[in-house]
Amino acid sequence: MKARFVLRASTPWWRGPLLVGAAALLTILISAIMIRWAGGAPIPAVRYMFISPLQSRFGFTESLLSATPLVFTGAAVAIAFRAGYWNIGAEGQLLAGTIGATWVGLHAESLPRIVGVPLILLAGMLFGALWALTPALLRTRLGIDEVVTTLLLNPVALLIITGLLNGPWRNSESGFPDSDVIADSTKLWIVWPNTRVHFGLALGVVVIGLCWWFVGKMSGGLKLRAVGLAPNAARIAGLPVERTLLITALASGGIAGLGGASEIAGVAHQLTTGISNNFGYTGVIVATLAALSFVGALLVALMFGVITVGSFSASRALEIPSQIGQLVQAVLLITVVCALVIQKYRVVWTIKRSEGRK
Amino acid sequence: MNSVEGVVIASRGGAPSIYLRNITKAYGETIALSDVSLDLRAGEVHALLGENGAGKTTLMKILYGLSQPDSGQIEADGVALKIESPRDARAAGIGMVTQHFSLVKNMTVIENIALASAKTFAIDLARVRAEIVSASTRFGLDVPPDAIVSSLPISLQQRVEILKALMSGCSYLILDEPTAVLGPNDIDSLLEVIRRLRSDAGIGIVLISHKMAEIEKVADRVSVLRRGQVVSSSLANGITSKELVTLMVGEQQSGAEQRQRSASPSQSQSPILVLESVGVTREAGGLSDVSFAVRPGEILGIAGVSGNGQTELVNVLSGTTQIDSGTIVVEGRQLGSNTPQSLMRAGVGILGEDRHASAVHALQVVENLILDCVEKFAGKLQLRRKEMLSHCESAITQFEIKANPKQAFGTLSGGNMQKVLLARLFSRNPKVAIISQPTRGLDVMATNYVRSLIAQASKQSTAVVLVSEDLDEILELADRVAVMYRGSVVGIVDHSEASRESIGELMAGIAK
Amino acid sequence: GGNSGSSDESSESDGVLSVVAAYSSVIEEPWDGVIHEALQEMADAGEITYKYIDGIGYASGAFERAARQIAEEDKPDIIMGDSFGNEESARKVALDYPDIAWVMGSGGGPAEPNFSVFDNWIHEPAYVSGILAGSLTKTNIIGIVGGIPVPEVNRIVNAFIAGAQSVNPKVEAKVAFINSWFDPAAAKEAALSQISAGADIMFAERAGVIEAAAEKGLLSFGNQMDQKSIAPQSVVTSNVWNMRPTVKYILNQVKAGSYTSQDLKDFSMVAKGGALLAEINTGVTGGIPAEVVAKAEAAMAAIKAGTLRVDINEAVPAGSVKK
Amino acid sequence: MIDVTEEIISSSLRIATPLALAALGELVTEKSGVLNLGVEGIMYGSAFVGIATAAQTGSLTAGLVAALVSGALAGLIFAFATVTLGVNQHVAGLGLTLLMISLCNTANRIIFTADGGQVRVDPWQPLNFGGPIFSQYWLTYATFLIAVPFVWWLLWKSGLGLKIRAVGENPEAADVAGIGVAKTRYTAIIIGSLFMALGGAFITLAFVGTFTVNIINGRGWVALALVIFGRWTIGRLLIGAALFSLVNAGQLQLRLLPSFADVPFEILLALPFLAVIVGLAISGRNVPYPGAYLKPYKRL
Ligand SMILES: Nc1ncnc2c1ncn2[C@@H]1O[C@H](COP(=O)(O)OP(=O)(O)OP(=O)(O)O)[C@@H](O)[C@H]1O
Ligand SMILES: Nc1ncnc2c1ncn2[C@@H]1O[C@H](COP(=O)(O)OP(=O)(O)OP(=O)(O)O)[C@@H](O)[C@H]1O
Ligand SMILES: [Mg+2]
Ligand SMILES: [Mg+2]
Repeated sequence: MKARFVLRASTPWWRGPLLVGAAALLTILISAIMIRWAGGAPIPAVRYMFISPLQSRFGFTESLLSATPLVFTGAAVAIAFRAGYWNIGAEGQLLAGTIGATWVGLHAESLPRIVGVPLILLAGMLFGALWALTPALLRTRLGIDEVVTTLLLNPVALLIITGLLNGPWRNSESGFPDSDVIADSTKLWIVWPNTRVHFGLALGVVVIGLCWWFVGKMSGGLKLRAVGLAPNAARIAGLPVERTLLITALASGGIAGLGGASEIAGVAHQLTTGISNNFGYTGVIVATLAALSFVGALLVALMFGVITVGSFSASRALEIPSQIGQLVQAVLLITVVCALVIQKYRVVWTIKRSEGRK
Repeated sequence: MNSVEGVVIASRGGAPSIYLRNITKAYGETIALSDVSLDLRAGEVHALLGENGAGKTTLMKILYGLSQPDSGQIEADGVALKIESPRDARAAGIGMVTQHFSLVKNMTVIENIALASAKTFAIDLARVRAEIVSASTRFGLDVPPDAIVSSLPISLQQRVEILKALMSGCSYLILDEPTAVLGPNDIDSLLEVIRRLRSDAGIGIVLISHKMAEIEKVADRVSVLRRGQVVSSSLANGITSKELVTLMVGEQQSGAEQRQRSASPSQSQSPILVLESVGVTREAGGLSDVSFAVRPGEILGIAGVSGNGQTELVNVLSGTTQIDSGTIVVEGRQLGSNTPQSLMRAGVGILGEDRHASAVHALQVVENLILDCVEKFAGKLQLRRKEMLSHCESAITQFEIKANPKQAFGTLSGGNMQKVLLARLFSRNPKVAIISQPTRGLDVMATNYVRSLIAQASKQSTAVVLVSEDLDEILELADRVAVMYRGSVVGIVDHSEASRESIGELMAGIAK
Repeated sequence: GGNSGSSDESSESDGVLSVVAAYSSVIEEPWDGVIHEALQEMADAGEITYKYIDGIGYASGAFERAARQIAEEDKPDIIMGDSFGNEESARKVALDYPDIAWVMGSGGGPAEPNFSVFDNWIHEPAYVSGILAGSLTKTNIIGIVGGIPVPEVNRIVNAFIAGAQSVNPKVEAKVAFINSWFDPAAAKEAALSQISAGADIMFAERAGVIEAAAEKGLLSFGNQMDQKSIAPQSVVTSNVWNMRPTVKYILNQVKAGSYTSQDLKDFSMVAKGGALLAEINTGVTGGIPAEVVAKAEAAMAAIKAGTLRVDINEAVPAGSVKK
Repeated sequence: MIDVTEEIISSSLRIATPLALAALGELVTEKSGVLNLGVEGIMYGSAFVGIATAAQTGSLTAGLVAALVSGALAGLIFAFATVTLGVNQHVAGLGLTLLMISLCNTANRIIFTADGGQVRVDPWQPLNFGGPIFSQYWLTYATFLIAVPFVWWLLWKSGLGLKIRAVGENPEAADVAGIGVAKTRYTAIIIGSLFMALGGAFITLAFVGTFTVNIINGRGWVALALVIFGRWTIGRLLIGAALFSLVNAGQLQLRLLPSFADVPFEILLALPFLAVIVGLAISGRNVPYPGAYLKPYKRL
C-alpha cells in the first residue's frame, strides 16, 4: 500500500475546524502520555492546562495578561510574512522596544501621565523599527536573506540589555542587573479594575484591527499582499516592491517594539534580562497557527495565554515538570500546522496492482 | 550509454505500439479527460491538436507518469503497463520534453544528462560526456556538453532536452508545444530532427502544437482533442488545416481578418517613444546601442531568434532592468531613470512575455486587473471595492474574458489569463504598449482574438512595440519590423519590404 | 481549583507545615537546587509537605502570577523561592497575603510584615578556598569563570581572590563571565583560555570549569555544592551553601507563631552552619601539603569563632585582577 | 605570543567542531531545496539523548549511536512535515526546535534531575599529537579530516549529490528525469540531521561530559548563518566557521588582557554574531539561493 496526497478541488468549510480539532485532541493525547510518564494524572492535568484558567476571574485575566505580548508579536510576524518578508527577529525587535521604553521610563519623572504614556509607547515602537532597519536595508538593497540577519540580531539585542543592566542601568538599590522602576507617569493604565490587565491589551487589539483593516481593505494592503504572493508580478505591475518590503519590515519591527514597551510600561515596570519569554519566537508560531490572519493571531495568542497560565497550575498542583507547558505548545504547533495542510488534500491509498483498475 | 544502441535494435525488430485506453482524469470539478483512448505507433509522428485546456498536456503527463489517471490504463503491445512515475515511463521506453523545460538551469549539460542515470555513489562524468558526443552525432543534435544550461539559447536547451530523452533509450518521444518558443529557423531545424528521428531511428513521436503549418509538414497521423475527448483521429494526408480548426473549436467562426493598415498612418506625426543608443551591460548578453522610434498608431515589430536581447529590451521598457547607457524619450521628455513607476507615469504599458510571472495567481481576477493602478481605487479609508468590481465586469464583457471577478487568477486558462492582462494594459489607455509574446501557447481562437485586440489598440493611436518569436504574427501586424541580433538592432524593415526571407537573413546575423 | 483548603486543614491538624516553593530559575540551576534539596529532604522526612514550581522565568508578570496562584490555590503556610529579578512582583504579592510567611532568596532587605530574605552568603568558605588556591598555585595565576556578574556572584569571586592574595600577594586572578547561567561548553572554553594564559588553579563558579581543569590535570574548586564527584583527582574543595539551618529556623518560627519578617543572612553563614567548606580532598593529583590544609582549617575555625571577618565586596571583578 | 596564537587556533578548532558539523548538515539539507530551522533542536536532542544513553549503558559509543538515531528520527519528522505534507519550512523548523528542547528538558527532569542529580559521563579525551593545535578530540579530527571531504565528495562528486542539487534547483526537472524528489529530499534531510546530531553529541560526549538546560545555547542558529554566509559552498562555509570561532576564541583571550578589562564583555560576546552579519553584508550580495529554496514540490 502506498499513500498519495491529492489536492482537493474544494474544501468544505467544516474540514478546517474539524482537523484543527483533531490536532488539538492528538496534542492532548500526546501531552497525556508525557504527563503520565512524568508521574502525573493526565485528565486533571489537561483540565488544569486548558480549562481551569477560563473558570476563574483570576485565571482568565492572567491569561489575557500573558497573551498581551503575543498579540503584538503575532501581529508583527503576520504582517511581515504577508508581504513575504520573513522576519524571524520579532524577539530582538521586542527587546529593542523594551530598551527604548525603559530609557524613556527612567527619564520621564516630571512629565504628566498623558504625555509620559504616549512617549514611552512611541519610544518602544521607534526602537523596534530601528532594530528592524538593518536587516530590512540589507534585504532590499543587497538582496541578503532576512531570515538569518533578523535571527542573529536577536541575541545581540539581548546582549545589549545585559550590557545596560550590568552597566549604567544596574539597579541602584539592589545592585542586581535589573533596572530601576520606571516613572509613575509612564506606567500604563489598568483597564480591568483589580486585575493586572492593562492598556497594552487594548492597544494590541487596536493594532490587530488596524492591521486587518489595512491589509484587507486598503490599497496599501493590496500592494502588500501582491508583493508577498508574487514579487515579480508586483514589480511588473509597477508596484514599489522594495519600498513595500522596507516599510512593512519597519512596521513589523515597530509593532514588536510596541509590544516590548507595553510589557515595560504595563506589567514589568522595570527592565530585566528575562523580560521576554521568547515572545518573539512564539509570535512566529502564533502567526503561523493563525494562517497569517490577524484576528486568528489574536485568538491563538489568547489560547497560548491560557496554556501558559494553565501549565503553571498543572505543574504545581500535580507536581509535574513545568517544561510540559512548552512541550504542549510545541506539539500543538506541529499537529495544527500539519492539520492545516492536510485539510487541502485527500489521501489516496494505492494497493500495489498488477492489473489496471477500473 | 549502450541503451542508445538498444533503441535502434528495438525499433528494427518490430514496431511496438502503445495504447492509452479509456483514460479519465478530473481535477476537482474540471474534467480534463473523459474516456480518452489513443494509439501510438513506432516510426510515426502523431500530432495532437486542441484548444487551450482541451487536455493534451494532461494526457501526455499521464503517459509519462507525471500524473495518475482516475481510471483507464496504458498498454504496450497488449500488455498492461504500470506507469506511476517518470521512472516507470522511461523504463517502458517513453520520453517527454515538457512544455516548460525540465532542465536544471545552473548545471552543465553533462550533469543534466547524467542525472537521469545517476547511481547513488560514483558517477562517471567523463563517460557521460563521451556518450553525449557520440549520441549528438548519431542524432544530428549538436550540443556543447560543458556549457551551463542557463547560458544556452532556448533552441539549444530544447536540443539538450531531446537528447536527454533519446539517451535514456526511449522509443517514444513526447514533445509538448516544442515550437512555441522557437524562431522560424529553429522551427525548421527542429522539424528536420523530428523527421530524422522518425525515419532513421524509428522513434514514435507525439507532437503537440497549435500551429497548423507545422503539422501539415511533419505529421503522419493527427488526433484532435476537444474538451477532454478525442473528436477525430486519422491519417494526416488528406485532411486540411481548415477542417482541423473546425474539429478543434466546433462550428464557430474562426477566420482571422487581416489587419487593415491605413496608408502610412503616422509618418507625419512625431514619434512618441524614442530609444537612443540604449545599452545594458551584462556578463552574458545584454543590449548595446539599441535605437528606434515608434509613432502613435504604429506597430513596431521586434523580431529575432530568442536570446538575442528581446527579453532584456522588454525588461528595460518595463523598468525591471536599469539601462547603463543611452536615453529613453517618451513624448519628447527624457526619462531620468527607467523605473517601472516612471515609465508608467509617462504612459508606457506592458504585457510581459510570461503571463504566469506577470500576475499574482493567488489574488482574484479583479485585484490583478487593478494592480497597476491601485491608487485609482483607493478611498479615504479603504479600497472602493464596488467600483473595482464594476470596472472588472466591464473589462470582462469588453474583452470577452471567461472568468468571474472573484475567481483566483491562477485558475484561469492561458488564453483568459492573457486577456485579463491585456485588459489591464489597455484600460490605462497607454500611449505606448509594449507587448511581448502575446499569443505564445494560445490556441487558434484565442490567438486571433488577441491579435485583433492589438490591431484595435493601434487604431486608437496607441503606439505598439510587439515582441514576438512568431514571425507570421509580426508580418501580420507590424508596420515596421526591427530585427535584433546579439543585443542590438541590426535593421529596421518597412512592412512593404518585409518578408520571411529578408527578415530571416537579418535574424541569422547576415548583415545587409 | 486544585486541592486548595485541604492543605490548610491538614497542616493544622497534624502539625505538618505546608511549603510551596516558587523558583524563578529551574532546579537544575545550583542556586535553586540547594533550596530544593533542603526542602525535599524535610518533606521526605515527613516534617513538611512540599510542592514547587520552577522555571517561572523573568518575563514580565510571570512571577507575580505564579505567586498569586500559589497563595490563592494552595494557601500554604510558607512560600519559599528566589525573587532575584522578580523583586517587585514578589514583594507586592506578599503584602496581599500577610498570613503566609514569604521567605525569599533576594538581593534586597526584609519587608514588613511577612517578607523575609536569605541569600547564599558563602563568601567565607570562598575566602578559605582562596587561601588554599593562593598557597597551591605555582604560576601565581588563578582562573575564575563565573556566570553573570551579579552581586551574589561577585562577592564570592572577590572573596576567593582576596583569600588567595592574603597568603600570596603575587597572585593574579583572571576572571571571565560567560553571561549565562547555563553553558558548560562556553565556561569550559573560557577556562581553557585562562589555563593557556598560565592559570594553574581554577575556580568553578559555573559548570564546565572543573572539567577543563581535570582535562589539563590541574586543581580546581567547586561552588554551591560539594563537587568532588565530578573529578576527584582535581577538586580540592567546594564552597558549600547549606539551606537546612534557614529552613529549620523558619519552620520553628512559624510553628511557634512567632514568625516576623527578617534578614536570614546569618543562617547562610559559617557561624550557623549555613555555609561550609567541603572536606578538603587531599587525594588530588600531587596531593596537598599538610601545612596548607592546616592553614585553611585554621582560617575556617577563626571565621567560626568570629575572629576572622571576610569583607563583602560586590563590585564587578573583570579581566586580570592584581593586588 | 606564538603560544597565544596556537592556543587561539586550538580553541577555535574546538569551538568550530559542532558549528562545522551542524553547518555541513544544514548545507546538505539546503542543497536539496529545504531550509531546516530545526538545527538547534536536533543538536539539543542528540546532546541529551547521547549523554543519557551513555550514562545508562556506560558506553560512549552507544551514546553516539543513540544520538545519531535521535537525529535521524527528528529529521524524519521534519521531512514528513515539509516534504510529504508541504508545511511551511520556517514553522516546521522552529516547531521542531521547540519540541526537541522542551522534550529533552522534560525528560532530563524526569530521569535525572528531579532529586537534585545531574547526568554525567567520563567524556572522550583529546588525542595529543603534539602542541595545543594537535591536541583535539577525535570528533574534531573526524570533522575536518573526514566529514568535510566527505560532504564535498557527496555533494559535488557523487550521484546522490547530483540528485540532491538537481532536486534543490529544479524539482520538476529532477522528477521528469526520473529522480524521486521526495526520496532524495528525505535522504538529504536525514543525512543532514545526522551531521547536526554529531555536532550536538560532540558537546556532551566529548567536550563537557554533562548535560544542562540550554546546552546548545544558539549554536544551531550560528550554523544556519554559516551556510548562507558560505553561499552554499564548503570552502566559504569553513571560512565562516573559522572566522566565527577565531573571533570567539580571540575574545576569550582578549578578556584576559588588562587593557580590555573595561570593555563591556557583552560587546565581545556580540562580536561573532555581528561578524557574520557584516560578512553577509560585504559578500552576501545576490546570494545564489538554491532555485527551489523553501518550495515544496508536489506532482499533480
Ligand atoms: N493541476 C491542475 N489543477 C486543476 N486543473 C487542471 C490542472 N492541470 C490541468 N487542469 C485542467 O485540465 C484541463 C486540461 O488541461 P491541459 O493542460 O491538459 O490542456 P492542454 O490541452 O494542454 O492546453 P494547452 O493547449 O493550453 O496546453 C484544463 O481545463 C485545465 O484547467
Ligand atoms: N495547481 C493548479 N491549481 C489549479 N489550477 C491549475 C493548477 N495548475 C494548472 N491549473 C490550471 O490548468 C490550466 C492548464 O494548465 P497549463 O499549464 O497547460 O495552462 P495553459 O492554459 O496551457 O496556459 P500556459 O500555456 O500558459 O501554461 C491552467 O491554465 C490552470 O487553469
Ligand atoms: Mg498543454
Ligand atoms: Mg498551455
